[in-house]
Amino acid sequence: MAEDKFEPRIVAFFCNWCTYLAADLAGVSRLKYAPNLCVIRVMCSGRVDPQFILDALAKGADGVLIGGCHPGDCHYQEGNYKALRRFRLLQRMLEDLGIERQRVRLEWISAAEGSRVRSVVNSMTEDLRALGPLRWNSRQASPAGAVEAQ
Amino acid sequence: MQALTLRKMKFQREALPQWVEQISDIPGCERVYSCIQCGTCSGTCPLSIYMDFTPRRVIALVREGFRTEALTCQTIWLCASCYACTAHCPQNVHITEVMYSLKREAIRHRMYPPRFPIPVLAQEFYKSVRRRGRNSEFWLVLRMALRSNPFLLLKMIGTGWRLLRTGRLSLKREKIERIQEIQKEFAAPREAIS
Amino acid sequence: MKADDSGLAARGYLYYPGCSLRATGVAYEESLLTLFRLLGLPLRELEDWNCCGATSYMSIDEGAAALLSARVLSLARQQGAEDLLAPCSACYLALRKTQDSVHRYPRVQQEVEESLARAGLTLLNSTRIRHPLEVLYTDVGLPAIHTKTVRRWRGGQVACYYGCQLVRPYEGVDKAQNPTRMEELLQQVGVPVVDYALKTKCCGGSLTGTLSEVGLRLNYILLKEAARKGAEAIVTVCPLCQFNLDAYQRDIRQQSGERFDIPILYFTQVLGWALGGGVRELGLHRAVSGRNLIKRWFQAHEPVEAYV
Amino acid sequence: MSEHKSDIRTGVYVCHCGTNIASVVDVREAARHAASLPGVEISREYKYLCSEPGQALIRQDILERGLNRIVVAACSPHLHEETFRTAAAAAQLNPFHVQMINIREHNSWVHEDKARASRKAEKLIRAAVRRVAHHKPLERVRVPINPAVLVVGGGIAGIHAALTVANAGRQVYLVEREPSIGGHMAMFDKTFPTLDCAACILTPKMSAVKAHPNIKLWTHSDVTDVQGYVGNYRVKVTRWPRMVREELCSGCLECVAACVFKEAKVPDEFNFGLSKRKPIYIPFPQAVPQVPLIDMENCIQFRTGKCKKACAQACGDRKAIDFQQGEEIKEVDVGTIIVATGSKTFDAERAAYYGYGTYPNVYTSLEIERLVNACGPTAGRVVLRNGETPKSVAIIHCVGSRDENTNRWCSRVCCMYSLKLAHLLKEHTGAEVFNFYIDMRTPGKGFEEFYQKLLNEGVHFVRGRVAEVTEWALDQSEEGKLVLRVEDTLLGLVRRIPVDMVVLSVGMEPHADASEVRRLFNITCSSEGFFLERHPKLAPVNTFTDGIFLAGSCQGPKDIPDTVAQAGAAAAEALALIGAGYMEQEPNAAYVVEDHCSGCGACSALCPYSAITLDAGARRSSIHPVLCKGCGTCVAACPSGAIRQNLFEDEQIFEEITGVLTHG
Repeated sequence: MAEDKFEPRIVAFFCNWCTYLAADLAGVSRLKYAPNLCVIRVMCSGRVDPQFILDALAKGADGVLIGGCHPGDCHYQEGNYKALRRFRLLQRMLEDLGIERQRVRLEWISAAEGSRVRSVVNSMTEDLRALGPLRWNSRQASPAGAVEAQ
Repeated sequence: MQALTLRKMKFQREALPQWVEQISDIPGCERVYSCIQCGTCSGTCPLSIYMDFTPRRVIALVREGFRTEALTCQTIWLCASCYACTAHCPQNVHITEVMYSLKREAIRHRMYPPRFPIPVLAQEFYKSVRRRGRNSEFWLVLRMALRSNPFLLLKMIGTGWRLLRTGRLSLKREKIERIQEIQKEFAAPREAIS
Repeated sequence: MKADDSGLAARGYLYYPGCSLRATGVAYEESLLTLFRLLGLPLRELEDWNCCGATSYMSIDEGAAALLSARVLSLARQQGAEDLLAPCSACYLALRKTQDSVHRYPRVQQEVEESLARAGLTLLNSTRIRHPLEVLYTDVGLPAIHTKTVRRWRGGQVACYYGCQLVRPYEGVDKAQNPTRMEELLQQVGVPVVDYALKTKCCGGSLTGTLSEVGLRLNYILLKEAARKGAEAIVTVCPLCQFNLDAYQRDIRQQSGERFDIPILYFTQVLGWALGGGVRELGLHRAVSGRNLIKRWFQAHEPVEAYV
Repeated sequence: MSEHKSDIRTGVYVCHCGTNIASVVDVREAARHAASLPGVEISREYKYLCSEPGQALIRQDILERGLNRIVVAACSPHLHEETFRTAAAAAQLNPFHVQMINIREHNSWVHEDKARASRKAEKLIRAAVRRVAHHKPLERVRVPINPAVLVVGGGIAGIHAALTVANAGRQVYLVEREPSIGGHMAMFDKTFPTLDCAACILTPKMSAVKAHPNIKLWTHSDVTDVQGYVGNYRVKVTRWPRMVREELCSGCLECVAACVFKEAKVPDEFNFGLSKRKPIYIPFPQAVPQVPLIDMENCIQFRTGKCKKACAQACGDRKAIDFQQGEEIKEVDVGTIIVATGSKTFDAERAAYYGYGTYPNVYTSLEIERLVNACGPTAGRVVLRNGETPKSVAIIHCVGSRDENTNRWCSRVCCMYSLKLAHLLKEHTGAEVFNFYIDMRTPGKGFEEFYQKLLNEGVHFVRGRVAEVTEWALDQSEEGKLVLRVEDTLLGLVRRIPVDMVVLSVGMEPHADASEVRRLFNITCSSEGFFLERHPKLAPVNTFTDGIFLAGSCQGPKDIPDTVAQAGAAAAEALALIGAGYMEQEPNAAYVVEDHCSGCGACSALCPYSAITLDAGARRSSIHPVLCKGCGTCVAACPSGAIRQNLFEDEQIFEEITGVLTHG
């Protein structure tokens, strides 16, 4: 389908206990936000392997959003801290690869923060719209981490 | 006394829902839909006891889209912009801003009694500042009185004399040096009256 | 002492008088300049300032009001100020409001920027809007005021009256519900204050001129409650409040049948006098009401050693 | 392990959810699109898939068409994943061959652009179809349930829950922070709408708790640590020293009488300072346990060390008074926990315009409860601070409720307790009573009738939120009074009403330390700070942590009947688990593919449950399938990719990523 306006594609990894529920709450509260993101549910943000993020970018995502519980609130005590540590390492690597910071975001969104889902998704969509498409797959060869060929 | 035969029913065909949307789109008026009609605004307003519709009722008129009543009521002119209602409102309705927006619309459509001093004062103030960049109180009051009710001047003579005696009545017409900056700022066509 | 003198003096305050301080509120300007001089903090007047827009503008064209204030903000930044002192409550509110709506609403920001650009100005929105009350309380500090006091208060009890637009809707100068900073400052120089429940009630603003029956009644209530509480004078922070309460006491007598002759002072006059300012340089001779009492309270110069 | 691609026979089911989904997402097109995907045998759309006919449709397709994978595009898996898994199991399909995707909460309810919402639904379906092909048959693991129950909080909720569980023959540990159980209810005089005496219905239950052989009661104690998981919690309780040994005390209270303080001088917490107590005291006459405690801040012995210790002398040979008593830590194992920590009332000083804390005759509703109470500080005489009886009283509703500047929510109980107080104040004083309300909310059994009763008693009802209470008097009639300024919104007029006494009907809000308590039990809070239930309708007493249940106002404002009902429900949930003896766990545990493991041990440090053990000799890690809670942190961290996670295998997630990103 031809699109006049560039619509970024965002892949989201939401933890089952906080951010996924926050997105459910946004739904129950009928908050409207941009349909640019598709959520993949994981039990904990600690499960998000950097390979998932690289894979998504390689397969055409313009941005990746990771959502976890607030620090200290992890359902599994500290999985979100692990996610944060890994995310920081990944950020440095993405910088080296020339991928803009705003393309991969880690957000703490508790189950009560439905409206934060809306604001985060909308602001990220805006940011990516301003950045334009990533087209990482055509810009360079897939990184080693991206397993599957299209 | 009003005629015994005055009809006071409100018909739904008089309601203007689009108008409510326009009002709620004005900066500061967003929360007009959140009003729970608790009356805190009227209770805290020092002027509500003089109003034909209490502030709460004006918000109700706006919410229901009864534009004519909302724009022709005395309430909006009695509002002294003291912000007591806004600071106090449990639903964060910025009632003062709603009052401002109603005043602006009423002035734009000349929906106020002729020679009514409050809007006249606002207009004279507006003109003087556009012309000179500053406001000179003496000239402002003089023109307001001449345009609305010259008898006001008689009442003011005593006060005026006392002010003059204490050196507080300046007859100087203040003007800024780079008035062209103000005029250029206002150069683009604006929605408001000129 | 909270901050050291030299630092404050070096930083200085840019000062935005506003139209009222050049007319009916001239005593406010006189006492403010005197007080700050006595504190060693001379004020520098904003060059080529214009009207803030104020209440009347907002009821005609809110955008225009924002443009006027925006020019003031931009001039202030251009002239190198971090802080802009706005002693008039209406100016204070208008500037804060413009700053706030530019910040909050992108469409307002855009309009303001474009309009300023036509006049060759750029929007500089980072100036902090300050009121002298807040500056005295937080920058100068109560101990400094106390130490610099050279005169013992000879007058009676006063009621502190804040009016409306200084404390609402923007907090910053003091608490919206029950502000107390003026009382605290006055107590530092030995002025007894009464508990005044109406301290943030509105004086009616320009209604005294436009709809005088209503405006006068509001001021009558303010005067009466102050008197009931045993206050012999009312101390204000706003030129319009001072004007309404001071200039109309005869009209109020005609309306209510009750006689008032209560001095309506600026807090800068009271503090300035305690710090050694003269009657004329504080504009105390410009009062319309309570002139006899003012004479009694302020005339004799009595430096005190034992006081501090 | 995985089946050959050609063996995959997937059924895709797109739910309309009435019009909830179908009005935004083009469900027909979505189903048509699904049919074109590889491995999809059948694709259908249906009005309500969760209904019995909807489930039957899926079961029938599995049996008749030999489906071995199911994708359901409907609401949140938190709502109906279990429903569709059960349906699959009923048709002999492994329940974990079902994948659910959320096109309602995450799609039709949050998007307005129908075309784009429809395309998003298709992407999600594509992702699920790809993912589900990699699903494996899995078995649930059973966890045994320890039959002991911990109840936290000894208000009416905790008391009722504890008694219910104990009466079913199970061991209960009841922990209360205050020196006595009873909570807020113990402060009340009468209860609405029946006006029966609160003490008459509460105190027997309090004594029953103390006497029950199955209840271990620890007051003046805090839960300080919780470890473990459903069925197997290990809890530490810290018992703060009372300086009076509970096991030795007979409750004679001779010590209190003997205290060197001849007059009570310390403001009494239970009566909000309206009366005084001694440094050794019991909180109130009906306290359970009937054991006094010493307040170390005011006791002379603790302040100077030079008291003659009259209390200890009075105690005599019992030697219950122990100035050296230290805190004591108890450790217990329980299977389930009921959190009933209650709420607090709004701090009225935050609503400065009502003058609480400034004008002495402005009271909170709880203070009035004590004043009208026969065993309160005035023995039930309602008097002003100067001892006079008020001739007029104003009761202001919604103080700290329905207010964006303080608390946004309706506290649910204030309208009714204000009516009750209006009745009691009128009865006790004969005063003229005014109620100021925004909306009168009486939606309970017998509540509206009670309102009618009050209307007929001649109480004034003014619809309007009071703007201010001042002592600013306009004329003689207002001199010396508290004056309310309010718009009577039914008259459309502003009124000034002078009264002698003002009662602020304060709302309910979470305890200041609710957030710490929440972390202790690993449960969540809603945005207001009340504990969050798993589902507002279908799991109102469950939390997101298995085996931990909620009761009472810690979950949200509620009255006594609702609190007791919820406490009963929480007890029933706990007993249901205990009765079953085990709980089935989601089979999402991580496991180690031994051949790939290098034995580096990086994973074991990450596991918060110590579920990973490293066999240093064999250089292999292994994961305990029951201890593992399935977070997957170790999976993402394993440098050699040797750890995998059931239900969240790498390839399943990669397929999902591919699915949502493939142009279609």
